Amino acid sequence: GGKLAEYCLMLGDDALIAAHRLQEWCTNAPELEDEVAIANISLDLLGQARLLLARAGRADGTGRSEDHYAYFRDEHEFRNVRLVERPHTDFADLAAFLLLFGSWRLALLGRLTGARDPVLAAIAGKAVKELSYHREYAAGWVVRLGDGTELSRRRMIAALDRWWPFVDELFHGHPAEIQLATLGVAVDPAYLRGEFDTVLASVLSAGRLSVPDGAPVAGVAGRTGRHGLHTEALGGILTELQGLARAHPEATW
Amino acid sequence: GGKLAEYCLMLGDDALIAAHRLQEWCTNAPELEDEVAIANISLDLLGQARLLLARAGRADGTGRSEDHYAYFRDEHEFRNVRLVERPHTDFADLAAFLLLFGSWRLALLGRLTGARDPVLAAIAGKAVKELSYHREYAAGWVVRLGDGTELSRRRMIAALDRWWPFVDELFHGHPAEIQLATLGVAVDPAYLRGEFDTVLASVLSAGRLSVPDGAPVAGVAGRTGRHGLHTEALGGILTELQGLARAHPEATW
Amino acid sequence: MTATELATTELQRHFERTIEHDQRIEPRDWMPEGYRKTMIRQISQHAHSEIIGMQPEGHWITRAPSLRRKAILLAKVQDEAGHGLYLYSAAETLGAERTDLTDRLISGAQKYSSIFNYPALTFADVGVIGWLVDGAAICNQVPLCRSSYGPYARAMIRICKEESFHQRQGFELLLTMMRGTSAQRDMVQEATNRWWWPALMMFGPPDADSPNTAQSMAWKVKRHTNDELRQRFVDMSVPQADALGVTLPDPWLAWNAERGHYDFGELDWAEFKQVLAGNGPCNADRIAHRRAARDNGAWVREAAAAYAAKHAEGQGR
Amino acid sequence: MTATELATTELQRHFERTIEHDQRIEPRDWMPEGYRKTMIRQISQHAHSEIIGMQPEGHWITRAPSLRRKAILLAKVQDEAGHGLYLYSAAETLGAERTDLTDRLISGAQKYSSIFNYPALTFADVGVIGWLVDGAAICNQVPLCRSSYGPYARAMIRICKEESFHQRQGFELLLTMMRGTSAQRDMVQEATNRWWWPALMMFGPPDADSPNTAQSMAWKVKRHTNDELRQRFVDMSVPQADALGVTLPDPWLAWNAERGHYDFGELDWAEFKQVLAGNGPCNADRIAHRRAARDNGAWVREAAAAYAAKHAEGQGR
Repeated sequence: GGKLAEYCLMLGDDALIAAHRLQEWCTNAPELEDEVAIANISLDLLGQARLLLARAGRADGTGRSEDHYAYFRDEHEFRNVRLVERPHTDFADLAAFLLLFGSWRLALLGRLTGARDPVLAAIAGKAVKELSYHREYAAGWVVRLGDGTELSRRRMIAALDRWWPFVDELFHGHPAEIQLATLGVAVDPAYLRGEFDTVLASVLSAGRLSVPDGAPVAGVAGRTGRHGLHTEALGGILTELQGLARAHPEATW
Repeated sequence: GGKLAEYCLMLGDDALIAAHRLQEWCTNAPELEDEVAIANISLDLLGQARLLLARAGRADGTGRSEDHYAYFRDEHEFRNVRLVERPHTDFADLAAFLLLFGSWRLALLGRLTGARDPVLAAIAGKAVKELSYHREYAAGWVVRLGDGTELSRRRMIAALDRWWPFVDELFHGHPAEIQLATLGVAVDPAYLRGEFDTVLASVLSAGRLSVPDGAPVAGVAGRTGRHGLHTEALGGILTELQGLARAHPEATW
Repeated sequence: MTATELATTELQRHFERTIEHDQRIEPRDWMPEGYRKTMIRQISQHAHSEIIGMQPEGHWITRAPSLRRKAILLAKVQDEAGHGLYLYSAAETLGAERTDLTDRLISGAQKYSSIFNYPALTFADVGVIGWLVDGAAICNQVPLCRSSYGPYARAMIRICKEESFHQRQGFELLLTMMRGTSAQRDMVQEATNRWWWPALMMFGPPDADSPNTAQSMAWKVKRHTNDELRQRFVDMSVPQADALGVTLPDPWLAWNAERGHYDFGELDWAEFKQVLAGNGPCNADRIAHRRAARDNGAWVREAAAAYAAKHAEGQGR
Repeated sequence: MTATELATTELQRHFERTIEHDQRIEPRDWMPEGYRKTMIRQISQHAHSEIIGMQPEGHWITRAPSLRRKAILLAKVQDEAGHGLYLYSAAETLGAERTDLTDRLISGAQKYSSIFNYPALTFADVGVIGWLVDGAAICNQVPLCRSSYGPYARAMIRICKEESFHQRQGFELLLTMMRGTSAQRDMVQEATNRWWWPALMMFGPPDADSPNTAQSMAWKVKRHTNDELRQRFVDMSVPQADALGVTLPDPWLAWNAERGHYDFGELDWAEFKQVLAGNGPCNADRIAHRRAARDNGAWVREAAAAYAAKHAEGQGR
């Protein structure tokens, strides 16, 4: 029903917006191998987003298309966590983002493979393989940058510090999520924290890095990304993502 | 008639797009005094653009508004020279741009004050005072950066080199311009080169700088900005400029 | 009592008399160190607020949906830079330096108005910032036109005049949007929902938790308590919301005939403290942006200084 | 004749026989220095073209108007990075180094296909690049699958297969757009007008001005002359344009029954020379973008090297 659709939008928007930020790296990566890897990760996430948004249109009975959700919703209708919309300042930011996001999403979708909605379970099953690779790729760079040169180490630490305030939000379920979780349809993200912390601690220690300790960033009247309350960065993404499609609402591409 | 409207769009688009690039400096200038000055220059140019676009709508008899032209034309319908759409890499770029653009436009509008269209002449009369200030502000910075530190000098030279290939285009009139010029309605920009070169030589020598000597950048099959053939940079500007207005075509603001 | 102590007492008495008679302290006048420090803090935090306050609106300039609104917004943000300039100058009359104050802003040693740590997410936010945020600022600032410190009081007179103009422009944008499409009306309501409570927080903590108020009122650098000003703002805003046709997001909001004021709900002081502690939705972004502007401009300022030095010495060329 | 000279003559004869029998030269084989240099130049300029060719399309990925088109375009640009990788590897079998080749690209010592110095201005350009630019590339490249240099020939087989796929995708996008709104049709026509002549220039100067062709054909690293390939491309494209419903911007274009080919107008060789000389519409931008990527990535590559060195030595941790 409507709650399942809402949940698909949450997971779909996370993937869609994260994929967009990765697309910004296209032609800007430090090596061709990374060019290929980042495009690959972005394609995986874009694929997940398309399946999830399409599922939302079937679950809520409207039959709306993936493109309807991606191109014709306004900012406050997007349900992604704020983490995915933050800009990437440098390559250390990218690596840190992928490690944090990938570890969290892998834990989440790993549990969703056993969810009661067979479509969601199948999407999760496919995604888990992809996310394992994303996490591995990210971990490799976090370790190399953390334990590379003095400069790379400084940048890696700064990157982790920049992302950290947005990590807490990943584990605070929206009421719709938590309710669906009690029915076995969704995962309450609060339960993912243990796995996440374990993975993170192990990767960071391999890179001689510490877990950051900055405070979480507040929402507005308790509302954060899952409630449609975003950072100013999302507006820039949507302007770019939606501009052409909205300029030609009657077109087919 | 149509030709006059076309000409107003050319001069109006130059101002509109130049103003946009200056707006990007907002909250990013090196000092508050420059913050105020750049906003002021952008406001002046925006004001010129509004008058010129509105004049286009009356001249072509359609009565279309300034906003129609600014927000609902596609990229190839914009008639600005390519110079104004190029991104500003750093503050030296801004100073160089303002000097080149301001000197050219001042020479152009200075002659237009005697044009046969009284509206255009009046717009030019007002603009000339503004542009004198823009040119003066720019010249001050070009000289200070050119004759400041080693670093500022290097950046100033690099900035002039980056802009230079787009300067030649400023003096190649579009057939519509040249035809109107023979009627005393427009100015053939070829005649501005002498004044432009004199001003530039004097400012650059005060900053111990040389006139760059890079070759002009080609068009596509001879078409350049005045023919609606732009660089890839204009697409990014229009996405940002027009996105919101196009998302709400029925709205009034 | 030594001669110096005697002189100081005399000066102190003169200072107090000046305040008492509602006359103004000028830069050349003797003033207690506490007063000087308080004024530097107040003025520079006000200056910082103007500068940081450019950011939430500033990033809508390039996206404004009509050229008229673009020009209005650009002029407004320019005014804010101008306000920052006067205010830093006023602080400099007390011996502070602008670059030093900027460094303190960036290091977090000095604060700015908490409101600017909230995001401006739609173009309706531009209107609501004008209506509610500038409205609240005016409530706070009108009494400061009678501040006991002369340069600040004079700056405030000019600033308040411009702020009122901005507030009317913001309100007018919202009126236009409310008469537009339903999507526009929704946008205004949604922005109002987000900004209402943070605007009320602009008046600071409740009087009971505001330890500096008494001294500031004695020095006549503050003329009303936080709660008084907050009430005044609520009373002013409710009929404006009605005129616009938006609902203020407070189920407790109701006219209290007995008090002759509107009652209103409890503010989320936990959120307020979070924002003050640097963990609001945009604190880190605002400071990072300001830091980048300072750092990216350093070579330009150095070049200007080098040029000036060279030409002062008659060298160069 | 010394013994070394004798051996070289022997090797030279073996090399020539291999070429003659349409067998392949492999990295371990002896080859004349001229052949090695020519192959390094040809392969690395091809690699550069793939990498620079990512830019005009790449900046449309974030703006693609449907998620399906976004995925297709992202995958295509990724393939181009992959092609760059194989080709640099093929050049490395001849003793070249990737970082050195990149530096030559950025310094202008080595070229890339002139076509990528034209701007991609609308989303229709993505389709037209697939249809015409990839189409022309395939005409150029299919014969290279029989290049005498083994690693290059094998890379080309894989690349050509993927390019054909891209070409069909580009054509399919254009077909969809031509069946869409009139604004979309205009966009396709306008993009076709811009890309047609530059696509014809991809085959290089007229045979009369192509001094290296004879040696390259003798070495079987080139199999057809520029004008032969250009004619083949025109003959192939005209019916495709008809199928799409777009007009090719050449008034001289007409079927010549006598020749069994399409006649076509004169190319603007002055523009071609401008672009080759570095003054095309996007030359400076393309190189500046590639330089920025190289420079911004330097610290990352250094960190990876430092990490590898540390851990190879058993140090660190």
